[in-house]
Amino acid sequence: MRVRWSALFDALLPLIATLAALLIGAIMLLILGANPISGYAALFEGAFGSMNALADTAVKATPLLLVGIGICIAFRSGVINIGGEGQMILGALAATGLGLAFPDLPGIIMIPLVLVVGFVAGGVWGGIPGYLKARFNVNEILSTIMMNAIAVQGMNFLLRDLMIDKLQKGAARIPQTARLSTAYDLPRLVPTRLHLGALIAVILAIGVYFFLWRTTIGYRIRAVGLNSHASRYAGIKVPRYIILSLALSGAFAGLAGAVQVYGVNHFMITDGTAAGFTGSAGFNGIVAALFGQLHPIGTIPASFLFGALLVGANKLQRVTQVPAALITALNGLVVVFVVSSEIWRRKNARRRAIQALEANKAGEPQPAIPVNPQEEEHHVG
Amino acid sequence: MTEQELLPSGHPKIHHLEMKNIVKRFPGVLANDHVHFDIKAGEVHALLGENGAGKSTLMKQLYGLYHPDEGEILFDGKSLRISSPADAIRLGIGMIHQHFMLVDTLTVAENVALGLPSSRGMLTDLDKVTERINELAKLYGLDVRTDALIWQLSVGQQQKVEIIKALYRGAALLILDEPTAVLTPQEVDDFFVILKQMAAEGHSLIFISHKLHEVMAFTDRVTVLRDGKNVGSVQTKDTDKRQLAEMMVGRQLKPAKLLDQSQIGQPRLEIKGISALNDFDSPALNCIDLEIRAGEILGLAGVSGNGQPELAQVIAGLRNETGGTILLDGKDITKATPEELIQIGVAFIPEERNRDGLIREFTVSENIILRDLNSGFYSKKGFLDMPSIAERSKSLVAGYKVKTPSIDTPMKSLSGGNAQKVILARELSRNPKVLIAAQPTRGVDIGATEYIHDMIIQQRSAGTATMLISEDLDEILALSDRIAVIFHGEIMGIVDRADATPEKLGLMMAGERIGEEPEC
Amino acid sequence: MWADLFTGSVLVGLLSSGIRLATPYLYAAIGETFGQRSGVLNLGVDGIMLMGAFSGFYVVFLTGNLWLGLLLAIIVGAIMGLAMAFISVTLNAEQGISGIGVYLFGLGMSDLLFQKLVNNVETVRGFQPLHIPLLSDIPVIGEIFFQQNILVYGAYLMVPIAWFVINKTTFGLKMRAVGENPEAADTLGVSVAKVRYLTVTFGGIMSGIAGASLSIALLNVFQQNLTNGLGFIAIALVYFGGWRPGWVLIGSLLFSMVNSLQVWVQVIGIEIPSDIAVMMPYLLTIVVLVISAQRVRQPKALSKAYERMD
Amino acid sequence: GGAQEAQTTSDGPFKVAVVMPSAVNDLAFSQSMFEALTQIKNEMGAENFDFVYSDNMFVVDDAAAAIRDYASQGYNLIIAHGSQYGASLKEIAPDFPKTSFAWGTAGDTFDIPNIFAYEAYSQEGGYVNGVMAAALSQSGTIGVVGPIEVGDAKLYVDGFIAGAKATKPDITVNVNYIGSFSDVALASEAAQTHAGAGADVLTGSAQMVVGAIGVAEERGILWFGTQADQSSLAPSIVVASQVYDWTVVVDDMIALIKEGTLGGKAYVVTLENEGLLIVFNDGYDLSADVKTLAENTIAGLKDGSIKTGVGE
Ligand SMILES: Nc1ncnc2c1ncn2[C@@H]1O[C@H](COP(=O)(O)OP(=O)(O)OP(=O)(O)O)[C@@H](O)[C@H]1O
Ligand SMILES: Nc1ncnc2c1ncn2[C@@H]1O[C@H](COP(=O)(O)OP(=O)(O)OP(=O)(O)O)[C@@H](O)[C@H]1O
Ligand SMILES: [Mg+2]
Ligand SMILES: [Mg+2]
Repeated sequence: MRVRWSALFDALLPLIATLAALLIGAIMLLILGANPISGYAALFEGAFGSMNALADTAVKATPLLLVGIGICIAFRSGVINIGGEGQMILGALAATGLGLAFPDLPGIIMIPLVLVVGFVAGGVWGGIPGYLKARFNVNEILSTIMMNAIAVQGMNFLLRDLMIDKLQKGAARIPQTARLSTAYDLPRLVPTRLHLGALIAVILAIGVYFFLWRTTIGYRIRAVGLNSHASRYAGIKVPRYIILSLALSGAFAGLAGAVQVYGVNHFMITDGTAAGFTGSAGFNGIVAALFGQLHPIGTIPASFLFGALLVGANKLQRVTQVPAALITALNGLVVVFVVSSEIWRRKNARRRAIQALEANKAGEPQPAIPVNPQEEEHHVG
Repeated sequence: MTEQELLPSGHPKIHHLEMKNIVKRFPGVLANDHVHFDIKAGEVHALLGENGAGKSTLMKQLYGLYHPDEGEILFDGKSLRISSPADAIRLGIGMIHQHFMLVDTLTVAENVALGLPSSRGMLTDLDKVTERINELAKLYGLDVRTDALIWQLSVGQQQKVEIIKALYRGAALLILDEPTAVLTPQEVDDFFVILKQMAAEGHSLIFISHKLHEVMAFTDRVTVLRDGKNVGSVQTKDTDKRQLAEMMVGRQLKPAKLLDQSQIGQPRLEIKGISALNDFDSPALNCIDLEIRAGEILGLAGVSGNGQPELAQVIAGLRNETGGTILLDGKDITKATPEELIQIGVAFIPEERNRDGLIREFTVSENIILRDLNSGFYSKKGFLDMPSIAERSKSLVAGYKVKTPSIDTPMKSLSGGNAQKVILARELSRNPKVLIAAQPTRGVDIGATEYIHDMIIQQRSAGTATMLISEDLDEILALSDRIAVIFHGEIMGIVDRADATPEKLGLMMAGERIGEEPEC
Repeated sequence: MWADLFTGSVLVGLLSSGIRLATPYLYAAIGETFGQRSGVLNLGVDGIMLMGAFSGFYVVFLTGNLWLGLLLAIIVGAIMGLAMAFISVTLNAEQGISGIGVYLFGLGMSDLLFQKLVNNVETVRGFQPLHIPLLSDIPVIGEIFFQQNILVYGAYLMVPIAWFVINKTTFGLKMRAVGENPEAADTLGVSVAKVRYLTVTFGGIMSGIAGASLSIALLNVFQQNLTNGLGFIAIALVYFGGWRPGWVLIGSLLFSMVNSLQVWVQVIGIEIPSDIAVMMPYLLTIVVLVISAQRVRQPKALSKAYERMD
Repeated sequence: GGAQEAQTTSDGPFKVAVVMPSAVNDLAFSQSMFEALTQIKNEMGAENFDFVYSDNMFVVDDAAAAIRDYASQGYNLIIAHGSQYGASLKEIAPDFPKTSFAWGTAGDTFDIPNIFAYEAYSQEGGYVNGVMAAALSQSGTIGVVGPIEVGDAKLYVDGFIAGAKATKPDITVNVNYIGSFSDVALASEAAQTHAGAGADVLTGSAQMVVGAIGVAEERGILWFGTQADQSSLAPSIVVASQVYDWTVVVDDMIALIKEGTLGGKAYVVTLENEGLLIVFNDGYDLSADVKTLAENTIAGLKDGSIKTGVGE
């Protein structure tokens, strides 16, 4: 019985941690002379308050989820991919380029096509660090950080030059493409902003779960991440799988970029930063993945909640009129609190296993819960 | 502890240390169940038990790495809490750990100096440390290069570093958790001389080993654990190997059977002039010529660090040869990839089980399929075939008597013996043409050892050509049809078991060549 | 056109601005090197830099006292470093993510404080270039090396110090051991937590100084997201340097000089799209690493929390 | 989306919501709008005019959500102060026919009746600054620090070059785009480089130029600002700044909206309509002849006798 409670506690832990962080946020709000109650009411309403709110949350969560499941793959093979920003951009550029080049094909043909192209482009951009790591032992944290910056400049160049909307009125040349053909807009699921991309993301998350735990390639990826020596002994070509997993990781980010363009923006524009386009989904996707225990299925609710936080926080800003900077700081607090709370989950798992042992003192050992989930989950770099 | 009785190492004597009613629970395991243990100054006390019996756990609590859930630890009658190794060290307790506690990227000297106060205060005094190490090394005949990086050393040499670490620090009570598993007979003897001397000086020594003859050789008292409980405690002089063995496994052991050589057949594995480099590109193998016939076990004896792992890796396709060829049933397999070799039927039990042989975080069944994904047994068109994986894992776990809660238990919760059985099950179930078994019973308890030997012999009868690489001469002599000895990467000669004696082999292992020089 | 790049003034410019630009990278990267050598990956550098930059700036803005400003930057950096240590060492939280959290917090908090306490973009009088009597007047050399402000020199001074601490002191030995095999260090009575707390806090202090070097020495102004991701580049440079201060220095200089080179390329009017020029330092860092094909293994315990399996 | 009807209340204050891409205190683009609204509020009084804002809305779909949200709350005018918001407005505005929307800087109302557009001919101020810069430069070299080679910044820079060349055809204008609106450090390094290349007058656009201004002051190089009055940053060397005064635009919008015209008009702020102002820094004593030169240029641009040759 007691065991059940602590299991429930586990499930709620991230929420509890989030609330703790918001509590500190409340104090900051008070200091800024805003009313925390109405503020958080607004946050909740903004995230869940209506069909539209829920839809916006889901839309926000979509790129997080797509990037996140890619992150799961990378982490499982023992590499950390912080190039999500650049990979999203590449995916978006390629998909947009294609959409602009062929403006009047039927959507039924073009939509799948642009998504695939985005997927591939992101895959290439992610595969390069993979190749550099496998072939030249270039650390992927370094190369992905650098390649994010390169991607941004590439985007700026294309959007102000080759891909710019020539027909825009006015004196100032805005670095933006023309609006993509409405025929290519991702279909809306319900009469809200919720688009097909969200559904695709969820399906892919489930797919990636099967990929990692039910296919030979997935098995090899996990093996490589946990023990490269044993993997070689098993006849696995380790470098190949490192490249593959980084490429896949990048591919999902690339898809996220394409989905963002065809599902939400319907054109591309740059303010000179990556975040201007990605909304930092390339980073936040990592957070979502870890909130989801680096498990594709766990990443689904994790992304949704993180998306809710982002959407709701903006609403909070509008209602309380505090500077948006507070929201950024608040997100930081939430992230820190949630990762930190993991320790109690682990302590619980341990206690439960030992209680279970007490329960039936048969002597024959029970299944040993991994003492330290991190051990299993984070083989980074 | 009274001041006047300082040991040469400068630590006060520990007249009587007592562990009372120690209970230690781990997730899923009751590792220590009201265990009693005690030791007096000058005593050498053996702690025996099968893999997973709870020996290391008990000692880790004495050393402050784990903390008892129940029970107390008494120093000369007064109860003390040991909350960390730092405490233990302060109390004059030292420990040689079962799994090397060495920092690969540091030099031998740095590993020894780590954590010790320096004569130069904030600055390291490695030159002084090096001097002192060399003194110790000379004194005890432990030769190691103090400026070598740990990862460059063989397991045997690493074990010596662990010993030096312990001696350098000195301790009133020294815990030795399987310190001899990777040492050669000669080295073991030298080591025992040291230990006897320490005991004579009044140090207390706790000695864990799976090798009963060692226990008989120089301990005063033996305490046996089984499934975390005391089985009993006896004076060494009043007991014998068989009794101890049976206390450990809790049943009669059958006598080792003799082998008839009738079924030995055609040459199966032919190794011709193989040479290779080691991990840091210096020559490890020079022109190895070996031939193993179907149904034959060839023992490869030798002191650790003379090229055994490299040879095994070359055969298994994990290391490129710089010259020579390998034939299997006449077919050239020199350039075959590990994948292909598995298909062709070359089985390999690697020396470093936990690093190379299995993935500790994977479940038992995931480890069973590790090398057979392409066999078609476990997958259909790239998808894992979960039912047949489960089914086959279950039957193998049962068939090879692997003691595990379930096939979904993480490998790391299995003890070494059982882990080894999983590897065995995976490799032998393929009934391979060739079996390369490197140190198959290192650190594995008697029960499991006996079982593993049976399996290897069965495989022999099935016509497998086996290369048994071992530093344990008893094992070599017990199983091999012929015995080759390797030294500095060259074969010193090959003898039939009939006319092989420990002395003869010992000489060859020390570099005496009986065969002719290799011609390449 | 390209020929114009090889005129004296350009080369002098390249060197002097390369040396100047490298300053914040050096502080941050050296600090991060300590943390990573002991096994802690702190991705929060940029956030800590921002907090350091603002607090330093604010003190100078109020009091005009530069050293007081630097001191506060150090204190704030230390506090945030301590926080990161607490999260990653005591709470054993996943390091990469905690770092991102710390980054976001610093990014938002520094901007929030700025808007509430200062509100308008203001300039302050920061550390001025030292005039070292004779040296500064040496024609070219003087201009390149001896007309920088004290924080610039401080950054370069840190390199040999860091090298010495890591390789020659008992603490350095502990640090290397803890980052490679914490369990082994633990069994020898070395407190893994203590070592990591020290290195990560030191890393925070260095990030704080790095931030201050921008806001009260090089730019003398504060603005939302003043660092603009500079802290992440610093982390990349730690990998570039293979956790060795000397190589971190080389990486920082390379990156900065190429960055200043691309500015020159544009300024002297070489026909190349500005965006493409801006890519140069990022591209080159990778290329150089590929060519030099270093085989440095990262600290084995990097980004792995250590807890006894008790 | 489901179109909510918003009651535009004729009684009560006139309510404006503004969404901005950067911080309200960026001393550049966002701040210029923020100050305009603050000024209007002071003129009309809080009881007649009120406004709320969301800053740092650089993520387009966050901004879209904000705009939609403000619209559904019945604000009279919603200003999307950033050219990246156009596409969102095009989608949202039709859902709220009773609400008026404005965006800039851009010239396109998409022929939607409740969308205003506004842009600035910043090339004009650039031209005037260029004229003065050329007149003041002794070395014959001028440096320009730009963010990304687009939009408002590019207009200003091109105007600046035109003005300089018009005054001294043989003058060298070194232009450097640093690829970012926020990299203050690189901006300052760019300024150092210009100085190294012999420039004795500098200008630049966007919020990161604060870094460049610092260098200019340190090196005693003259500076020309734009988007906001930058004199306070370096009183000794800032000669003049082009300032955007959006009140001209917003006041007119308010008037039209009160008459019931909710959009359809594209505004341009120019020197002529005094939405663009050249603010001289009285901290710096500008020689009389250069000042008259500048004033003549302004007059010329106003009456059209001088053309910048940029944009249009
Ligand atoms: N850190 C741990 N976490 C969980 N279970 C553990 C841990 N350490 C040991 N155990 C369990 O406790 C039991 C005793 O382990 P212990 O290491 O004491 O065995 P042992 O007698 O040393 O075996 P061996 O001879 O293989 O060294 C084993 O079943 C093991 O699974
Ligand atoms: N993380 C863990 N979880 C559960 N049990 C563990 C863990 N780590 C070690 N053990 C148990 O502790 C005991 C000792 O662990 P160890 O790694 O020494 O295996 P081992 O079998 O003793 O190795 P060896 O074969 O060298 O003796 C083993 O029985 C193992 O099952
Ligand atoms: Mg043990
Ligand atoms: Mg063992």
